Amino acid sequence: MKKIECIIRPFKLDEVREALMEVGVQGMTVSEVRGFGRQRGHKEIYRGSEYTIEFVPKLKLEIVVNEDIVEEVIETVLKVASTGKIGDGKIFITPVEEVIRIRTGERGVTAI
Amino acid sequence: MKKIECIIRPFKLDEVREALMEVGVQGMTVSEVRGFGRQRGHKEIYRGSEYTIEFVPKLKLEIVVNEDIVEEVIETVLKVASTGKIGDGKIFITPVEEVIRIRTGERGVTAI
Amino acid sequence: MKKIECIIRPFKLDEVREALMEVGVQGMTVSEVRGFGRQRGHKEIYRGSEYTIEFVPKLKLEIVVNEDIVEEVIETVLKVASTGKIGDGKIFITPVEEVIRIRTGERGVTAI
Amino acid sequence: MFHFSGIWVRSLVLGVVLMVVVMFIIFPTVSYALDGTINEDYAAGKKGEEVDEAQYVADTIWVLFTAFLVFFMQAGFAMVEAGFTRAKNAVNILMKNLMDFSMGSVAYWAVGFAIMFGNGNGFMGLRGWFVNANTHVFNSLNWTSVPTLAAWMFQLVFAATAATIVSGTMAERTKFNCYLIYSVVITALIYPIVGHWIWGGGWLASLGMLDFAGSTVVHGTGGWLGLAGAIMLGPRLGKYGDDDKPRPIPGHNLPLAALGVFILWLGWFGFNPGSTMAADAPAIAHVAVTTNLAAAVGAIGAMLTTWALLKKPDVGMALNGALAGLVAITAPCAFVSPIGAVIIGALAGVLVVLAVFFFEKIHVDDPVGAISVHGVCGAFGTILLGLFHTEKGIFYALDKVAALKFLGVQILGVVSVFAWCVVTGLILFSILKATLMLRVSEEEEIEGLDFGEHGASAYPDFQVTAMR
Amino acid sequence: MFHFSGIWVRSLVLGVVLMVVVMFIIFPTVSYALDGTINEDYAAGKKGEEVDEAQYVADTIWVLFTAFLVFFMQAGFAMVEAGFTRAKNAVNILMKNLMDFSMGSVAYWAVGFAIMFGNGNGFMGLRGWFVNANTHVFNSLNWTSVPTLAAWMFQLVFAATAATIVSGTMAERTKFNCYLIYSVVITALIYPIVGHWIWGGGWLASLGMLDFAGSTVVHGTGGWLGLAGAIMLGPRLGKYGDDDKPRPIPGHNLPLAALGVFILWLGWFGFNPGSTMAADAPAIAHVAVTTNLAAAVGAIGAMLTTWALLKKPDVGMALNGALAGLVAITAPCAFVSPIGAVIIGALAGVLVVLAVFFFEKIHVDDPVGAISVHGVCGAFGTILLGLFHTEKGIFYALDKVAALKFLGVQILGVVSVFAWCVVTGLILFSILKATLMLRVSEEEEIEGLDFGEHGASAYPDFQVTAMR
Amino acid sequence: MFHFSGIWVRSLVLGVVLMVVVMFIIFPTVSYALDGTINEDYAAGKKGEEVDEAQYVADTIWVLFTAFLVFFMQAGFAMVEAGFTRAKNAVNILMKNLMDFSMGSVAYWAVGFAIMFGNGNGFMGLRGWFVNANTHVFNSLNWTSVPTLAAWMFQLVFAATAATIVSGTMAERTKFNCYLIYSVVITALIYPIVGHWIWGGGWLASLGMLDFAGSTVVHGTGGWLGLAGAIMLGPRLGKYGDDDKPRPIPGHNLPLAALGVFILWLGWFGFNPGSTMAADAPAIAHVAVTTNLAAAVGAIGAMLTTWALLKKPDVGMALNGALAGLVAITAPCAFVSPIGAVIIGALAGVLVVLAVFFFEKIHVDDPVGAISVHGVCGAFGTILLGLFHTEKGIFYALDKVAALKFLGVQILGVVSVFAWCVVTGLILFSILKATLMLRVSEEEEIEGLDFGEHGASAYPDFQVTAMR
Ligand SMILES: Nc1ncnc2c1ncn2[C@@H]1O[C@H](COP(=O)(O)OP(=O)(O)O)[C@@H](O)[C@H]1O
Ligand SMILES: Nc1ncnc2c1ncn2[C@@H]1O[C@H](COP(=O)(O)OP(=O)(O)O)[C@@H](O)[C@H]1O
Ligand SMILES: Nc1ncnc2c1ncn2[C@@H]1O[C@H](COP(=O)(O)OP(=O)(O)O)[C@@H](O)[C@H]1O
Repeated sequence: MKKIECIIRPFKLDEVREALMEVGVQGMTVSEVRGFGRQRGHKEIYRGSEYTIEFVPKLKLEIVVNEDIVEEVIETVLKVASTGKIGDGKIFITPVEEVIRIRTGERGVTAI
Repeated sequence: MKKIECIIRPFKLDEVREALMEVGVQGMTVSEVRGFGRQRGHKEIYRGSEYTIEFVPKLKLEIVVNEDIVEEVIETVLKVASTGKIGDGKIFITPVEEVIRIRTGERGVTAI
Repeated sequence: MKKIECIIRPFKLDEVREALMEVGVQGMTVSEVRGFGRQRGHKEIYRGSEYTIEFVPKLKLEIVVNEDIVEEVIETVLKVASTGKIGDGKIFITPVEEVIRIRTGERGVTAI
Repeated sequence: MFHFSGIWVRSLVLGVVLMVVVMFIIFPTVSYALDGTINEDYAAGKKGEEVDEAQYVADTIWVLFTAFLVFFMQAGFAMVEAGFTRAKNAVNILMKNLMDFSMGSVAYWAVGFAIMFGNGNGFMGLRGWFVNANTHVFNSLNWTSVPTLAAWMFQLVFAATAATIVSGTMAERTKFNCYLIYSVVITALIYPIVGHWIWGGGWLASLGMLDFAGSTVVHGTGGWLGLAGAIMLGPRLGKYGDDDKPRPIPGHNLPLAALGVFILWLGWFGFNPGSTMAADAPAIAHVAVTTNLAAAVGAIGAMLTTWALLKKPDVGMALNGALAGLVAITAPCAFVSPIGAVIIGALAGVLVVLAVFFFEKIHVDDPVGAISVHGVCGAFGTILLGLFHTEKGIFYALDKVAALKFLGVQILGVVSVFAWCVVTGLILFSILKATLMLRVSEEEEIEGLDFGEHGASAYPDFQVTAMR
Repeated sequence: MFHFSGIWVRSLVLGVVLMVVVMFIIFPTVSYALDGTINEDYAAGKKGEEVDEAQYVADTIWVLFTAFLVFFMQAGFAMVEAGFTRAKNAVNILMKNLMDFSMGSVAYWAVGFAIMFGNGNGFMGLRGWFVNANTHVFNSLNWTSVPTLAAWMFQLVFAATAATIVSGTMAERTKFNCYLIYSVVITALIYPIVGHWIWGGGWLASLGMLDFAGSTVVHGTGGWLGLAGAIMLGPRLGKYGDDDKPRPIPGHNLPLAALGVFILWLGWFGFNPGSTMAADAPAIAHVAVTTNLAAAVGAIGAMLTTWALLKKPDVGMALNGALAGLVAITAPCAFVSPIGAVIIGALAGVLVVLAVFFFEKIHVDDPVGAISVHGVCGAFGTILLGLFHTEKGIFYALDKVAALKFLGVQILGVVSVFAWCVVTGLILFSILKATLMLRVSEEEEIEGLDFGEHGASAYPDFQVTAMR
Repeated sequence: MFHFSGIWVRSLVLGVVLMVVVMFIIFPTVSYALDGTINEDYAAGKKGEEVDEAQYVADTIWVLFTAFLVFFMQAGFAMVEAGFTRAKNAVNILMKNLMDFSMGSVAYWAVGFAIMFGNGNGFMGLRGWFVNANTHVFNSLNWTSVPTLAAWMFQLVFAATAATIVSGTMAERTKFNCYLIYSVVITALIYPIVGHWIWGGGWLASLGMLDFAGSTVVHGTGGWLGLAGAIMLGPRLGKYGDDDKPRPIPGHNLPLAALGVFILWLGWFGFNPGSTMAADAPAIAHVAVTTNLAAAVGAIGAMLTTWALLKKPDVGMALNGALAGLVAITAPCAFVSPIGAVIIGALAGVLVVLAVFFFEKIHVDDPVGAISVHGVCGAFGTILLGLFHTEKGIFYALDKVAALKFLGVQILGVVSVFAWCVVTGLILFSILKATLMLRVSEEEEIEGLDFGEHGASAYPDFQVTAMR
């Protein structure tokens, strides 16, 4: 099993979620994060002075899936979350050794 | 070493923390997340119109431990965090290659 | 490729970011978390009663890098984020199997 | 663009037609009976020639101005209570504060004012339903020159204050429908009867009890009804651990709570100086000063008490201390000297801290401290008037026997109102418990009343849209 | 420590010099022409001996006191609108509310008041620019005893209310520079002309139209201009899905919105009772009571309607219901009985819910419901005065033909104002659209107007410093 | 349920007993000495028959009403300061605003009022401790008809304003105990002495200096004391980078700050029109209008300045601009024409932006901009009165020499108050620094004063319970 971590632009969340549901993703966990990368933060004004906010608001999606659909998930996210402008975000694939469903104690793929 | 990621219901936090301390867990890191899964979000009303909130508030616990107590931690969380209703959450086990304590620079199991 | 997760004291963020940029880190993702560890939470007062807040505010930095600079990143964080007092935080190293840039679809090291 | 289901149009048309029909048939009769001649009130001031015209106008301006300040206390209570409770119950608190005033306005217009000030017996008034301003059935208000409707407006905001106090003690676990019912009963019945006893020419008034602006009438009533409610409900989930020790359940927004206290303090400049119900220049100045001094030292007293006990000055208690001083000075404000006000306020500030600890100890869970602030300090202030009244009080009076008697009457008044409120409160809440459960389910309490009762969230954008 | 670039010093010096020069040359002439003799107004009350001195003072106190309450409605609108919109647009809303009052103050001083109350023809006033208080060109205000400047102060806060209503319907997508321009045009021109028709001795006043405190003059104008604006702008991104169904876009802070409604309710005690522009004791008491009752039942009506339709009592709608009751009673408040007020308020409470659904259906996106509250309920209240006026209304009048004629005039007035506002609004917004785009870019709308228009963030510390 | 440790009961009983004993022994003597005859003040108005009764009543209503509005400015300052500072210091700011008013009430009652208005010499008053309303020792207030206690109430809220301004400039790093001490010293001593000079018949009054409502007396004093404080404290951690350039430290809640400014604007309608201390109809109308216009153009001026300099209209500065206009017009409001007010306000709006930059440059860290708003614009308005006074000002006066002399006196007054405040401020803060450190530890500053000073958190539910 793999964990697919996607850093995306916040306003893309609904679209990504809907597209992923269509390829069979059953669950995911989302958190609000701040990103730093090639996309620079922007200048804001506060009581007459400018300052730079280095971090940009992003969402992190954590999706644990079986190996077989990893590629499909990646393709889907790439298609839906991309705008072509700097700052679209990244996808990281990491290994997951075990999944357990708390409610039932089930383990492995059936627990996803 | 392993990282045990638990997605749990927010109001279970204190119980889980206390139970984990008893089995010897020394530390953990918690973040507020939004979950999407079999447990559907609920309908809310705003100025006379209903809408569905797809994501449910959850907490994510990240607990890095030595291999030897992984099973014990899992059992503890299963016992304490389960209510038997859909939405109790998941546990994901992922490998951790190295742990370093920032204060001392110690590495490995002693740094946990 | 590796993911370097650093749990640090919030007010160290700017310093750490600047130091990491100097060693060539191009991006990172930050989230607000609550930590539990040797550093105990503190007592607060609310309408005349004391209570203990068990969790301490921390920041989690996730930095995905190529293997070759992992050590350098660790050293940098150790140097900048350490105050020598309990609660400075941890660094966890975990494996990353693939990185994809959403904007271009690039994969691997060039996508970082 | 106009694809539009007919249901709204139809229901609108139907509604209008129905209304018009009903109006033509029922309305004129009822309306004439109730207030058909109201316009004649315009021709002449209520008291005709007897009263100096300029004074009559000044009195009315003053009473309405202060009534509006007291109305604004609704916002103050809403902010204090929302600030001192959890985010997941904030909508519920706001809704309760909005609706108790709204329902209360109707109830006090239809019934409450008649029971409180209408001619009747020593127990309650029996005339003046729907406040027909032209019937002369409010003899107990003859002492004020202002139009009956101005008096009603001023008294309404007092009634609403009594009702809204209860919402604080019963916060975070009471069903919304029960809340609506009991707040109507309070404004229509329980509070006006107390009011009649003391302000409407009832039996306590006859005995000579004094409560200038309502330490007991308003705040006592609210506080003790809240006590009954808190007892019947039991503490919130998580308030007491397995060790039976109270655990604080922190509110979610202290800046809002502080704003609320400032608004309440402002409102009290209507509450007390307005209770002259006349623009009596030296009196209103005096009352404003005693009110302000008591509030100030109340805040100082509570702050110092927490500083001594907890090693840090606690903001929540300092805020409650200001309110405690205000509540305690409400009965005595016109009768005591500034130095009397300072002493009363300071003691109230200390007392409120002890009272909060006391109620926590005995497992009465009062999320915002309203029982201590309004009940305890209200009683305290009413009784202390027996000591500090600059003519009749024990510390001043030359005839110490009369002074002791006066003190006795004050205590009797406090005890009677306590008994009346706790008993009627327990009965009322028992009925609600038996019929409608009174308290929300455990699940709903965990998830928050905002969702359970209103399907809402106080900060909805932070949940959904912030992610868009 | 004082390494200091000379630019500030130089610009300061330059500014001062410039100012002094300009002053000495231009100022005295202009100033004397405009208000050189103003100080004489101090010597004698505007109306000289004719008016009772005490009454004159009382009237002025009353008008200023109520004007200040109405001023405070600016805070109420700011909180309601900020609360009911998203966090990312909060600074923009606040800035709009601040600036429409600021710009409006200048515009209504220079131009608006003259057009509204200056002597002129049936369509508009033509004298009294810059409100020179010593010229006698405001005949339409002769009925009130207060100094001209007090009248101006009171009327200004009304004009600003009309302007600020529009900011609600056009929230979250309008360019800030366009907002500034159209709010000046509204306060200087569009609103004063409506005001002249009905309050300034214009053609509707001649026909006998009654609008005591401005259900139509103020709220109708604001609401219908907002309608024109919302139509020209189109709905916010994401308001309508592919299925064309409206999707709620929840606001970010209901406690703020509730605070705003309480402030507005308070302000209405200035708005309606102050519109006597005289301390007429029975009248102001009566108006306070009808105003309060209508607000109360408006909230109840809207709450019950949502409870019936959605199974839960909705806080957003209950808040809007209180405002709906207030808007609807604004025209009739002095002319109807309390029971009339209760009926008008209750119906407005129901109506506002239906109206909100209606506008959502027809793709008019009004983030805070201002069109329904101010436009629809304003019209509704103005027309219902034709039924409930206790002398001229159909339900009361003995001469039913005259009553029908009166009702007709009320309807005519509502329709005329609607037409005037929609037409001028569409023209104004079309010009702004053609020249300045009117609406922000899609990208800016997603990112939020706070950043796009002001480079700001409403809660900046939560973003940056909270991480330090 | 009643397992209850006896400590509370015992301490309660003990407290009561102690109190009663103390009362019986000490109280009557002290009390009679201080205010035993106060009640006679009720029989007759302060000035007996000389004054028209109706006017006397109207004056008192007006003074109290405006005093209450000014009191509400405490809420405004609390919201502005809390909004413009970081979440981690919000409780501390709220507590400071609550306690400076509370402590100040006592200090100004015991000492301050006597020093300011009591009979004495040109430097300070020396009679009237504890404001015994029956002694005739306040000759400098003879011009107003209102009861002494009404005058005290009105003057108290002014004193509290001066004190509370300082809390803004010293925010986010001052120890709470030091704050308490210096705010008492300010209200009891430093401010009343300035007040005596200008309003209490002191030396500047004798020279003919005019400051109608306190641009210099109140705002200047607050601002310049704040300057002394900010200098003694040094900038907040992180305010200046290694490059010595100022870095903004954004506040945490702009909607609160905006609400605060609206409340302050409302309060100013008490501050300025109330300073007539009489219901003088044309004067209060005139003052309301000049006040409002100056505020409006102040906001516009500051907005346009930031728009020009930064390419975007900045909300924080626009809010400060409104306050700048209000502060600047406070001295001249009764003496200048509307057009004069517009010019003064507009210049103040520009000036405040430049002043903020200036103080940032010279390393004076003023978190909310209070030195610029209150100090600089207060001085500016006082001096400009020398130009725009419609009788004595240089632009109007026929006798230009007298006008120049008048301008000179204004400048002298401003400079003297500046010197007095900076010198006494530096002494006071030096003593506090030497004895109590004045500033919190670096660690505490990073963690936030809310925790360090009060063990509290402004939004505690978001930290703990939101996780339950
Ligand atoms: N090395 C990295 N490790 C972790 N997160 C990263 C890394 N680089 C980028 N990110 C995340 O991805 C986001 C987008 O990256 P950025 O470089 O701005 O644009 P792009 O991916 O389009 O080149 C960043 O805001 C950050 O959250
Ligand atoms: N595939 C997944 N990847 C990541 N997180 C998941 C996944 N599936 C579920 N979750 C998380 O677990 C939570 C509970 O899952 P859910 O399906 O609702 O209930 P249950 O685990 O009891 O079957 C979700 O809210 C989500 O946060
Ligand atoms: N076993 C663990 N798993 C995950 N996070 C941990 C663990 N132990 C500590 N942490 C994180 O590291 C932070 C610092 O740890 P702590 O024990 O307080 O201090 P130190 O690392 O200096 O010994 C904690 O607040 C928590 O967020």
